[in-house]
Amino acid sequence: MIDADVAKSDPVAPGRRAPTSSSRFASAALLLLRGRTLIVLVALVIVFSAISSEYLTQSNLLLMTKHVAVNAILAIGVTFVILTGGIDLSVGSIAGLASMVAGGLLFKGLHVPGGALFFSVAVVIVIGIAVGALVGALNAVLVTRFKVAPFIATLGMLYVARGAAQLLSNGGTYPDLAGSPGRGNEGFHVIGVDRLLGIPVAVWIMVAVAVAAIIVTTRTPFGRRVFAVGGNERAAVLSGIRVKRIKIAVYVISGACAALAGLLLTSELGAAYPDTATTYELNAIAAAVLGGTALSGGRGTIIGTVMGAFVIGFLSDGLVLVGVSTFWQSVVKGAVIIFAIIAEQAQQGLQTRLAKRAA
Amino acid sequence: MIDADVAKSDPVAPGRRAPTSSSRFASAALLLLRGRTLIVLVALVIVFSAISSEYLTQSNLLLMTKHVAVNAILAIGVTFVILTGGIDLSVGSIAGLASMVAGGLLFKGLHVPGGALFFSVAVVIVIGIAVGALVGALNAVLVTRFKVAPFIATLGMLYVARGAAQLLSNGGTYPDLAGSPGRGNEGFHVIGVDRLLGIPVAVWIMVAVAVAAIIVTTRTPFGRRVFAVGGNERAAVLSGIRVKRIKIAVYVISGACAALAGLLLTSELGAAYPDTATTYELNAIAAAVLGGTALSGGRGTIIGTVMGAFVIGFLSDGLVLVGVSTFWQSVVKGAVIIFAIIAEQAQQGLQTRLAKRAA
Amino acid sequence: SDKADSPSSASSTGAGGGSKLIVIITPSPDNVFFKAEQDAAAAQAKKLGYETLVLSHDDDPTKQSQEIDTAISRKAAAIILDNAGADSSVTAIQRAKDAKIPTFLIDREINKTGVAVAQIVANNAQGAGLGGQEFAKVMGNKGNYAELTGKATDTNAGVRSQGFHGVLDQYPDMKMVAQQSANWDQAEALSKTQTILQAHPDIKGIIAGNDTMALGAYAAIQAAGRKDIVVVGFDGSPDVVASILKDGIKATVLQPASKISQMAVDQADAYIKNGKASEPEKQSVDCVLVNADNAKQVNAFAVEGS
Amino acid sequence: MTPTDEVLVARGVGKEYGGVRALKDVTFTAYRGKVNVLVGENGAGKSTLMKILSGTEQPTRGEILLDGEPVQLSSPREAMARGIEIIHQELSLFPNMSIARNMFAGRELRRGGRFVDDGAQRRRTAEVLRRLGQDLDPDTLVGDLPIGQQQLIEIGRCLLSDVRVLIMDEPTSALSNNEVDVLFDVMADLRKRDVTIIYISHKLDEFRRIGDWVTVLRDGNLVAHESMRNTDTGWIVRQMVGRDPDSLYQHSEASVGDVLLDVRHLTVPGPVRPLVDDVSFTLRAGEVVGIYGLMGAGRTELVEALMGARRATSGEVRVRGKLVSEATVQARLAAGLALVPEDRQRDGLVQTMSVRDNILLATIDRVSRAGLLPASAEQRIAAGQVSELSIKIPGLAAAVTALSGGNQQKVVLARALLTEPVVLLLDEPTRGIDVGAKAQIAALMARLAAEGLGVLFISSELAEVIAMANRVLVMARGRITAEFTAANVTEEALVGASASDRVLEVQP
Ligand SMILES: Nc1ncnc2c1ncn2[C@@H]1O[C@H](COP(=O)(O)OP(=O)(O)OP(=O)(O)O)[C@@H](O)[C@H]1O
Ligand SMILES: Nc1ncnc2c1ncn2[C@@H]1O[C@H](COP(=O)(O)OP(=O)(O)OP(=O)(O)O)[C@@H](O)[C@H]1O
Ligand SMILES: O[C@@H]1[C@H](O)[C@H](O)CO[C@H]1O
Ligand SMILES: [Mg+2]
Ligand SMILES: [Mg+2]
Repeated sequence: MIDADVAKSDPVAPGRRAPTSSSRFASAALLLLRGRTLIVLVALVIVFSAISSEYLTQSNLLLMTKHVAVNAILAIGVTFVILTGGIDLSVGSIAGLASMVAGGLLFKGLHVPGGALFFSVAVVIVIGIAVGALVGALNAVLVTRFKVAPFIATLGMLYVARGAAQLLSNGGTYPDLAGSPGRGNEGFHVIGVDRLLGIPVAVWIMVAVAVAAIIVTTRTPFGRRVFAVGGNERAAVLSGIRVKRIKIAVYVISGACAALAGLLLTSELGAAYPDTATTYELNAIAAAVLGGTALSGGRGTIIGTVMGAFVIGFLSDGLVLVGVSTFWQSVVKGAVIIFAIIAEQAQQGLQTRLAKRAA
Repeated sequence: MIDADVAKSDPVAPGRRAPTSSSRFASAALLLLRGRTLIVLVALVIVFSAISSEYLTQSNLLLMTKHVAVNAILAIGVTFVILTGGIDLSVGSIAGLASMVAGGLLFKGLHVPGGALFFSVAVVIVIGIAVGALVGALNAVLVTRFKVAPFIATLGMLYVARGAAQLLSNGGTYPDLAGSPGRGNEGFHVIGVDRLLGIPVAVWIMVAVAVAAIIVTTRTPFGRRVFAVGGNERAAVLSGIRVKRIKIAVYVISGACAALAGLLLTSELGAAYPDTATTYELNAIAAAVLGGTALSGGRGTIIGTVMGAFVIGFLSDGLVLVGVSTFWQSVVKGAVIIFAIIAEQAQQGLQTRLAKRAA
Repeated sequence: SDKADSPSSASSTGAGGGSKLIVIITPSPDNVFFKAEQDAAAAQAKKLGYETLVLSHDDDPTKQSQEIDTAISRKAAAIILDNAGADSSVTAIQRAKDAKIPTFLIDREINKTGVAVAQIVANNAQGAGLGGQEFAKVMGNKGNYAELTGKATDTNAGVRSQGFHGVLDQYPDMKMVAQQSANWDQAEALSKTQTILQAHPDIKGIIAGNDTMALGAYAAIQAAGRKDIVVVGFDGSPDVVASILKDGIKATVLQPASKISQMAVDQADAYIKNGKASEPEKQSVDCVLVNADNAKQVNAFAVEGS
Repeated sequence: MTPTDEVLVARGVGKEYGGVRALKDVTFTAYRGKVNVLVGENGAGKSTLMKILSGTEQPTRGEILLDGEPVQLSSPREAMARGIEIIHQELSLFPNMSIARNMFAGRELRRGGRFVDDGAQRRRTAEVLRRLGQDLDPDTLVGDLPIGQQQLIEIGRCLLSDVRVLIMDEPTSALSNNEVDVLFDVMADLRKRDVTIIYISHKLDEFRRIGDWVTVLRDGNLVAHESMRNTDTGWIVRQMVGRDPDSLYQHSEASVGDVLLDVRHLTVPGPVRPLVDDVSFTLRAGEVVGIYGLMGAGRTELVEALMGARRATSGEVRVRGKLVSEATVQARLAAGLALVPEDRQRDGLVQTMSVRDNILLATIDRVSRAGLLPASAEQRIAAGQVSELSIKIPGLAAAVTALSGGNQQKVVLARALLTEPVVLLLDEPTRGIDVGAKAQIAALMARLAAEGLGVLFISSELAEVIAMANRVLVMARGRITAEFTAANVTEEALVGASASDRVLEVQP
């Protein structure tokens, strides 16, 4: 590990020497840090496989991963917001709104004088995501322009967007999103139902979103600024960072991710209903925090968040699969969330102690 | 602009000002600060009275206040936690659990070898509140001993307590809590249904809880320390404040308040079902924040929280009363929450400008 | 005996399962009605030698969809389902069908045929007619009243409301002054009824789309000391029957929930054995009016001797 | 000294943070009724030792003796119970609470056993404030106070209780000369009452005035322990840095060139009176200009307004002759201004980020290639700055919070330098840093000036301003009240102008 004496007594050396040794140390630490959520995940898989032989089959893993996709995408978006020190409680409602917008466009089209206009599935998806981004932008305006606390701004938006989703259909469900050749809007099932190379398209989408988010957070100036804003907003301002822009961007990203998640859900379900994704915000935030994102901002990784989503998803599905009663499911889910975090603390403690001994 | 973001708290009255004038100024500011939630409330009442003549009747005001009582009590508990910089998402579930515990004790008693033991209503209420306090203590242990972030600890507890509530009856409802003379457990309706001096007992209970909470927060060393912990935890430790104890206390208070709220709900309904108070946590937190409690801790008042609960309750009931559809109810509720906070900002701005001019 | 605290009969754990597993999915059992459904279905399945997995979707179609996926993963022999949405359940049931798992719907219909093997529901239109008539009768064919409707996504809510109005709208002196959805929920019904009572203190009756809402409405009336207001529910749940016996709630419409569950399991058993449906897809079972006259004979969603 | 005079002793104390050995094997003694001064370079371990003596941190090894008895100080609370109070280097106050409530946090005065006696708390707070020469309202929110007054509040807290040992970790870093005088009076008074004081400071002239004993730490080791009488400044510096001190401060010898910064009639509004009141001045290439003034003079507001971080209601700012009308941090950075803020914890560091990311924060766009950040370039550039400024770090990926105060300051400076400024604004750049590092920063300022930059620095230390500046501006009540050149500046003149209400008429 680090040779503290050298690092301290020779003021010039550490600058030259440190990069290699210290970055090796840092990446090892990072690996461990990510590792802990992974350990919980592996533990889950082991336990459930021991109980049910159906758990660790390829088809069940794919199925569970597909279920994870929705929450992972929501959680990735929310992670951006949390990294800046904010929170987004509206993602579940945004998913519901995007679902209803897309569902409405597919099922009954856009009302125009003299009839209804139908769009291709690709356009519908883009519109759906744009609606999410727009609601995200509204959140951002409330937070940056009107200085409403993120918790309350997005809590308000939780109700507004949900109400809007209900109003779109007066509470009704759009039952059939298959589209028709005449309207040129077939194929919505592709994103939520179909497979590509044997793997559900939804999983591919999750992977794409995750990879993009990882690159953005770790390798771009924007990503660095997101962390800076969350770490110390005043210092960020004085470093020339346009804090408002960064905040607007993260809420827009969160809204867009939420909308995408809503569309995946809707495609899978084949129907759009206004209560889609109710209370999903809590699961998304839980995934981010399980994955090591600090709610105070400035700390977290996308990988961690995705792992967190896997833990929650593999757990929920596993409990259903092995036939645990609904009530126990709730208890166990809560307990695992808590214990995963405790395990994290314990391991970090261990890590520190190991580091000390090695030094 | 930037300087606003930097929030260089323009020292409003830092300097060498005469003690009297500035403390007078401070208390005037405080009054205004409380005032703004009151203004929103008054605005609501005016609007609804204009639409419906039934809104501003004594009986409807009493009814609405009774509906407010549950959320206000939840929100008062949560305010303690938020003041220390924490959050409690488990209050809805705790209310549900306490409801089921009390319901079970009244309906089927405590199973003992050879039969069932029944307790008087007073004892049942005490047990119910104790259960809430206990769950709160569990939250506290997670937060203080295991260093789990409050959001995640109480989110986990949200699931655990709800699951426990369901397990108590295997998901069923305890339909009849009237008790019987033979068992000596009649009278549970007193707290949720009856009136004292023409005012619902639930309202008296809310008033009692609020008064106690106001005294505790403003006049006792414990209250001071709650603010200190939320204002700067490190400084609190360095000042010799037993931060852990303070935190344990606030979660216990929150749990006990939640349980009390659950009991009121249950008494009013005359039945205990495990989904009692689902998602009420969001309303409770919204009430606290509407009332001016800062989610970052250290700032807030009980009066403000109670006002916040009134705004939310008078709004929801008003919308039902004037016959607004459920979907619009959701939209309007969200919008009012957001605009109340914006109004607060605007007013604070105005206040600062006035103060400047006066100086 | 009371359903509410009877021990759980359901839920099997353990590996394997395979073709001897029947998965039972219903809304939350905090409504006794669904609890009865679960218990009856599980008991019948056990009797016929099946393993059971009892799940609840809490009226969330997405959760239901994931539970159906699990049934597919577990290679269930059949699914007994009280669904979460007439439209939003179709795809998931189709998915089960594609995986060669037959679904038998109980209590609630879906808006598509040919997907589930059977849709066995109470005759809601007929039942609502009975409820409406009884409500009018107790009201003396006149007066203002309020209606509490169920979840908009549940066809039953609409069918029942129509059924009520099919009768009530024929009485010129009966006027509906408020209509609110309480989403089948007891506490929501309580709070909304209280507010409705404020807006319309003159109402003489409340007709509710199910019994949990009727109980909530009745609690509000009691608290307001308005014993003069008539409440009529729908389901025939033990709690409401008990209330009828105490001259509280005036009437309810009993849905033979246990019987429907048993029918579904029997038909599933037949289907598993023969590979084809024994009955037509759409089946409905008539409801029975319960009031003070016959309340004593009601037990576990069945009227003895009828 | 007899053993009975040894009140508090740390015997063989060591402390490790992760892999960093902050203290090795230190035996430190504090004598009863004396001012025991502790000095050393940044990162020498002074604060760490004090944290151990005050129960804030636990030593990895060694023991603590109080009145000759070994004691376990496992929390600040226990230390307080034994009469040990500490004023921490980093302020630890409650910004959300009033002065009175801050003073009594955790030890509230009670009335009727149960309730807080706010009246009594206010009265005693007012007494303490008076003793500290502050005429503040006890109900003022601490968060609204400037940092210097906050430091005084922190000091005031320790005067409330029956303190036996008072540890002061750089208590004067944000205080004006007047306030330092007041503080020293208070300390003398405490000493008379047999209170033991442990005093950490980087201000040599200051602690020589008050200290009885001096202990020097270097790299976690105790290297010297002497009665103050037997020492002189040169000896102390030698002990600290381990070699003969160079001439401490360096004057810029660069020839003065074109006007780089031209400020005219700049005004920043304030609640009572303008914080910056119609300020005009110029800064030329090759110049190092100091701004001297008392706390609250408005110097911080001036540089913040220049940087676009604070709204100015009127005035013009020209950089290299070009009017920079846009008052945003981005525009000012682009125009060539860079600021090292006064309060590095609040405005400088991103505590959640590594040393590397903190250094690169303001120039991250320049590092990126095709929108992405190449790790190698980040590493190279950050490492370059670390060695350029001799920042002592455990590694570039280390958390910036693990650095000592002075090295944190250098990280913020490194960030500003990477923006390649034309004009560098330094707000109290030497606050809390050791003599060696001060000399380095002075040398750096001189070198930058020689390279053609203009350097504007704020300082509250007379000696430092006089030694480092080519030209000194004095601010009082938001206005520039005097201007001196290196040739005609004296301490008396500076002090006089800093208390003046007269406005200097500047001819631009
Ligand atoms: N929490 C910590 N984690 C890791 N290292 C630490 C921590 N706190 C201090 N250190 C390290 O311990 C050493 C001593 O730090 P300390 O704060 O005691 O120095 P100091 O003498 O007070 O310096 P300064 O004059 O700059 O305040 C430094 O190398 C510092 O980096
Ligand atoms: N003693 C005081 N009385 C009244 N107001 C004060 C006092 N001290 C500071 N202020 C206010 O706080 C503001 C900020 O002070 P600040 O300390 O930032 O000024 P400064 O000139 O940068 O001094 P320094 O950086 O040396 O502390 C001042 O402009 C003034 O309005
Ligand atoms: O038929 C059922 C019952 O009436 C229940 O009470 C609510 O849901 C309906 O679908
Ligand atoms: Mg230090
Ligand atoms: Mg300053």
